[in-house]
Amino acid sequence: MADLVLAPVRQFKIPVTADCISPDFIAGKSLREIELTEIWEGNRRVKLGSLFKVHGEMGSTPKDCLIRITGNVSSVRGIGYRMTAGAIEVDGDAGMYLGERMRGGSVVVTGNAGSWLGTQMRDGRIEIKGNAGDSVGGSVRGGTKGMRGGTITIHGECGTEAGAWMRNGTIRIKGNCDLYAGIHMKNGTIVLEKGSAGRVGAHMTNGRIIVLGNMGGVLPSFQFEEIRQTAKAGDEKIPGPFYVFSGDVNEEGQGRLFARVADNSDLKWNERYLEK
Amino acid sequence: MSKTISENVICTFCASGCDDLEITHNGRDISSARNGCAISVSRFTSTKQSRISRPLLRTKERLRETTYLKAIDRAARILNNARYPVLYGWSQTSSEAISKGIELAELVGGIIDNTTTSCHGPTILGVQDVGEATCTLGEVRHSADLVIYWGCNPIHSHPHHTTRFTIFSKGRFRKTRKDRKLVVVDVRRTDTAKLADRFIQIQPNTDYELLTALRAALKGEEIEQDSVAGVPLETVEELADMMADCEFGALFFGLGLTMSAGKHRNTEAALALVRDLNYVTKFAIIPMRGWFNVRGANEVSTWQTGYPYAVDLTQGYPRFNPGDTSAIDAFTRGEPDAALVVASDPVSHFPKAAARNLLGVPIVSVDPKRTPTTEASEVVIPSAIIGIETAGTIYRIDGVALEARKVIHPPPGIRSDVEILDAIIKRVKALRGRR
Amino acid sequence: MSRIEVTVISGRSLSQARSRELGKFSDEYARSVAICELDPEDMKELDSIDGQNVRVTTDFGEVIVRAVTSKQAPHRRVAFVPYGPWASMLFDPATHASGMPTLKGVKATVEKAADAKIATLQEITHMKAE
Amino acid sequence: MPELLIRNGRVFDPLNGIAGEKMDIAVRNGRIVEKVSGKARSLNVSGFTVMPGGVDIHSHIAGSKANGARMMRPEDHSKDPERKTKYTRCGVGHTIPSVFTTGYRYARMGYTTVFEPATPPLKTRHTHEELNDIPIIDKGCFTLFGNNWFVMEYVKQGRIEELAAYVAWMLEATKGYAIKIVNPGGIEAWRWGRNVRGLDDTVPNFDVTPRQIVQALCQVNSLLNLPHAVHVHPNALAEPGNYQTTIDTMDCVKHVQATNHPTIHVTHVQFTGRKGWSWADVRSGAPEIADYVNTHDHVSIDPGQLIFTNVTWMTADGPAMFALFKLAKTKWLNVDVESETGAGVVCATYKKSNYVNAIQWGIALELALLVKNPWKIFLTTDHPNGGPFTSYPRVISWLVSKEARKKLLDKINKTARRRLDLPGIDREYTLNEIATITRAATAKSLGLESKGHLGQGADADIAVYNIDPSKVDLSRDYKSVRKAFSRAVFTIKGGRIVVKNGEVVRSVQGRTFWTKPVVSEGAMRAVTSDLESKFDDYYSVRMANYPIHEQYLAASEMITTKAGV
Repeated sequence: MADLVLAPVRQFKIPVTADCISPDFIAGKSLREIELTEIWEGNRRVKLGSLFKVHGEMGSTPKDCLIRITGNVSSVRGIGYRMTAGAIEVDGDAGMYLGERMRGGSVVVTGNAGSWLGTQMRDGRIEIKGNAGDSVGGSVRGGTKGMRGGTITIHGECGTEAGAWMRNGTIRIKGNCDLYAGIHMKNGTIVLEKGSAGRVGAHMTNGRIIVLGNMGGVLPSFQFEEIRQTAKAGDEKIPGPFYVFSGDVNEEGQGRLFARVADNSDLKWNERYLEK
Repeated sequence: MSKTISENVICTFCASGCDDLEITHNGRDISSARNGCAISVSRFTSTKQSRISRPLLRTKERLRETTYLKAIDRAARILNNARYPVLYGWSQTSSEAISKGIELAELVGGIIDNTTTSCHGPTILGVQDVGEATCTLGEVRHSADLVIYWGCNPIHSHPHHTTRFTIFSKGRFRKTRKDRKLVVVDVRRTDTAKLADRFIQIQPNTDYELLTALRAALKGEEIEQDSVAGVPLETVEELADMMADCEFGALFFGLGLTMSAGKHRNTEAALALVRDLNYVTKFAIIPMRGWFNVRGANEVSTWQTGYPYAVDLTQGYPRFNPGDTSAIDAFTRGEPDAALVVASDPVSHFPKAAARNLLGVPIVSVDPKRTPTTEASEVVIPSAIIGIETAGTIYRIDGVALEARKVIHPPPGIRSDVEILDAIIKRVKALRGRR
Repeated sequence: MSRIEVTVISGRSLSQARSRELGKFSDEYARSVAICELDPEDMKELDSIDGQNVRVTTDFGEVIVRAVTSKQAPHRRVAFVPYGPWASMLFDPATHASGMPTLKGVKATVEKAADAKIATLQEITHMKAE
Repeated sequence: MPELLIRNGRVFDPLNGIAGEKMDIAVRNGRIVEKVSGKARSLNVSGFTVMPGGVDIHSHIAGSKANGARMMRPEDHSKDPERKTKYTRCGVGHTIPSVFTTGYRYARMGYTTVFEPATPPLKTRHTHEELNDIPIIDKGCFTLFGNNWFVMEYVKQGRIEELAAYVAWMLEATKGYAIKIVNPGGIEAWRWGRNVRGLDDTVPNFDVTPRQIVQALCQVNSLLNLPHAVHVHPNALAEPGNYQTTIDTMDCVKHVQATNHPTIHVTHVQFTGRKGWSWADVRSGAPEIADYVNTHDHVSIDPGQLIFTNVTWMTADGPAMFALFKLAKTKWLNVDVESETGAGVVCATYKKSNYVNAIQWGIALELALLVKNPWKIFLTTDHPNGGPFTSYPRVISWLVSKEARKKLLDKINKTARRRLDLPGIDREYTLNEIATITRAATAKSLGLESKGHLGQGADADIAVYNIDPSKVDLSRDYKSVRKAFSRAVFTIKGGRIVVKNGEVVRSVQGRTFWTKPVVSEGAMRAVTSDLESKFDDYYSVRMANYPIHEQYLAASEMITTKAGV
């Protein structure tokens, strides 16, 4: 795999929109062509080469391309837009809309990622070593089509509405997760390894959310079903036991919430509904 | 000069659109204002307080008086040179001025955001997910036998709301207070709550849970918790029954939903509840919009750009995504490099982190009166007061457009927002070498 | 007790709106906005009296305002600060992808600060600029 | 303004009986004239088709419900952005474009006049704000009357002359162009979550029937000599079996004394031309309706052609919209307007595989092909209900080409295909007929004397399309027809070239047409005092603040009529 290295020449203050930073765009191009590609810095068109030092080489097809970004690009938006193959590595923080509409390949960020990570993603793999913002794997405003496939892993904390309108795929969050994980979820799997601020699965119609920490309570529109010993996340069997809830009944939903018994003593009252 | 009484004057404070004011004046000064609420009277009789009499320019750290020509030139240069300017405010000016603002934002390539962003922006985001079953205020007056105020306190914020449109109004099918029930849901026993037939006090940040429970109760689903939001389950079910059993219900809600935990999801839940209620009865929901033309800012922005607020025009076409393209987020991240503020005071009202970054960029402000924002500006351009000193279109809470009128003359030499913005647009075009 | 834990909310009040029309720099405005309305029971618990200054502190900032016994009570453990420059020192700028900062429902402590001075508007602007 | 000479085009001007003749069109001061001086700018359009600018009689482009829909649907816009250019402002498409984009996209198709067909009177100031902002095209709006309290009370009391004076007052107050009726009485019933079932159901609390409302307003139309027919969206919209209500609605006004034009225009008949008892056996009622139209001269219709795409439904018919929302389960906007009317908006997608959608598509085409006289049926998609107005070129291709229809017929739901008459219909429109249903007949129906033709004195609104009628076989080359109507070679508005090769090269301010029926002073005085006594009881706005002043219109074009009251 051929490496293309992009090194930001300075810390950007004004947002940069650079959805050309993707293996699909750079494949088969020369360094010169990359440098001359126009991107937006605020309301001005600038050459990519004026904001990034560009070196290395390109593969001839997207799957042969690795883009390495060395430095903080937290103001750069749209990296990996619609990418179908290949890899992007960000050594630092990445900006909003990372991996939007991604269809394949992988994106790895050593720092944090902004909001709308993996919006409408269809396939591929995103891994964030730090924290992520709001609406991970979500939809565009007003739309109902969230992530449809692939996997997103967040090692740090995550903002609100992770997996909003999600239709398939897997999101795994290792740190704390803010409100509304899996809101309007239609299918797929979300695993919250630490815990959540609550309102998990609001409006969900299907899919499953597994919470290994404290879930932050359960909404009144979910009904307690049973206690299960394990929860399935893809091929993996996660040991419990878990309180299992179904809902959101307000949406005639068939979704499932799994809250690990050990971390959710505040949900113990549900045990009164267990058949003796 | 002789005294004149102007009748049917439209109030430009809140968005209730009271249009029955009687203003006594001599063409320059207002001596009294009748029929309005206490705020309205204060507004109409205090036009001369705190006014800015001349354009101001900052030189050597101090604001000094200048001419409109020089102020507009400086304003145009600041905006023209900016790479990520934010044009903010717009809820206390006319639709005609907002229209000019959008033209200017498109011209210089900026973000144009109105104060909806920190008032009922989350309501609009909720509407974008579920829609909205609503009506004009007169419909509530004629038909509603159940009125709910949720997270709002109209006795303070919209003082004539109850008398003109709800419990104390006289409509075709509901004549008196006895014909209507009032329910208030709030975290405090507000002055509005004191009028209620039923007051439901909830814990802060739990509106979402209660709304969700009401939807479930309405669907006949069993709720397994004993209490929700600090409210006993029986009360929740009773309230759900009350809502389902009325002939025409009206739910008014305020910033209690939009500003607390959940924000646009709270409003989404309220909108969904009212939508669901229409399967069993007739129900409408109306957000209690604040400023007299904040709705107009949404309307104009929407018909011109497709989006109601937080519109990013930096790349030559409209983009909308609050959280990214909204003023407070942009300033909190420290991205903008200039600001135009029209008829608003963000230095006072933005949270500290956003205000700090706003104070770090050159600000052009257009306002009739002195505020912390004008004090911190590079350029201050004084303007006439809409609906008192200059005419213009404004939109009521429910989207009814009214033509606010000119009652008295502005102070000598003071121009309208439309004239000022138009002059800035012309100047920017000239700087760009275009006609 | 000299300090209590509350949830602070901001909002509109009639006197805030009226005094605003007189001008942001008017004494009336400061008098009606640089306040914190507390439930009578909370006032007692805080051992504060009407008109005494208190310090309100959140994760996001702090501000000195005048304690006022609420006329819209009960609201135990809920403190009301009218919208305005003083309130804006206290709230969370995070909008959670909504554009709207959290201006209601933030955890805070209220403590007696009878001798502390309420900042003027100019001082608030300076504090914000820091 | 420079003079223009448009030379050597093939001209289609049905109102003047010109069908494809090679001739020159001369333009001076925004009007068509007999000849121009030697200094005139000359455009050689040899090998192209020349028509009057398009006139759209029914397209929801402005006002509170269009804007409500825009506000509700950011996902509809984000996929179709329009960048600013040297000549144009930026904006968004798609099903409910922003106003600048609306004007540009119409102009690019050679359309120069468009009417917004339903404005709630109380919110019409908003409608005019948007109309003012729509560039290039001329426009107007139809004021809603079918559920208005004053109307229903005058009807109940049988006071037709007072009703006429009231309608005159309202048209002037709202700067409206024509009388619009939507689901007469049904929206008042919707106040209580109900609807009326048909023409003879009583409106709750008002003791009148839809039939009485329609008849009375048609009489008023005649008394006021209004330029257009009463524009009607009948009861029972979208319900299976509603074709009979539609025919009954037309039939109930056949005896109303006509002026020089039809009494009633029934709109978007695709939504109200359904046979059958349930959704599963919905059939086309087009043959019956076409038969009625073919044998009666007091009616005209438009089909509201369905396009298989994502759409936004919007109508004043609140109860119908709620019924459809319950099927679509998407987003639903409802706005009831006090004492007057309502509005509903729902997002939807039409699918070829869906039986009902396929039948709807067929109904509209059957209507267009079975109504023999092209002066009685006009091209619409009931934008954005059947599809966005930008689909007109596609509809034209279906009308001129059986092959184009067949290609799509092969892809639609099989049961629907079997049950439609459409596969057996051979008719193909000529270019002259297309010119009729898209401009000449609509202008005539609207009573716009200076529109829809290229005779002397007409407004110089001209569209030039890349079709050579002497060479092209419309039926076979339907794709090039579609392309040609999508992007006019030239669009000339008021004598100025605004579009060149499908791109906007200049923006101008269009005019707003409205009607002022001149009624006797006595009648106006009587109705004004009646209004004054009730206004504060009926409205939350003062009577003094209700009327829209003429200065409010960016470019006002008043049409006065001499009323018989």
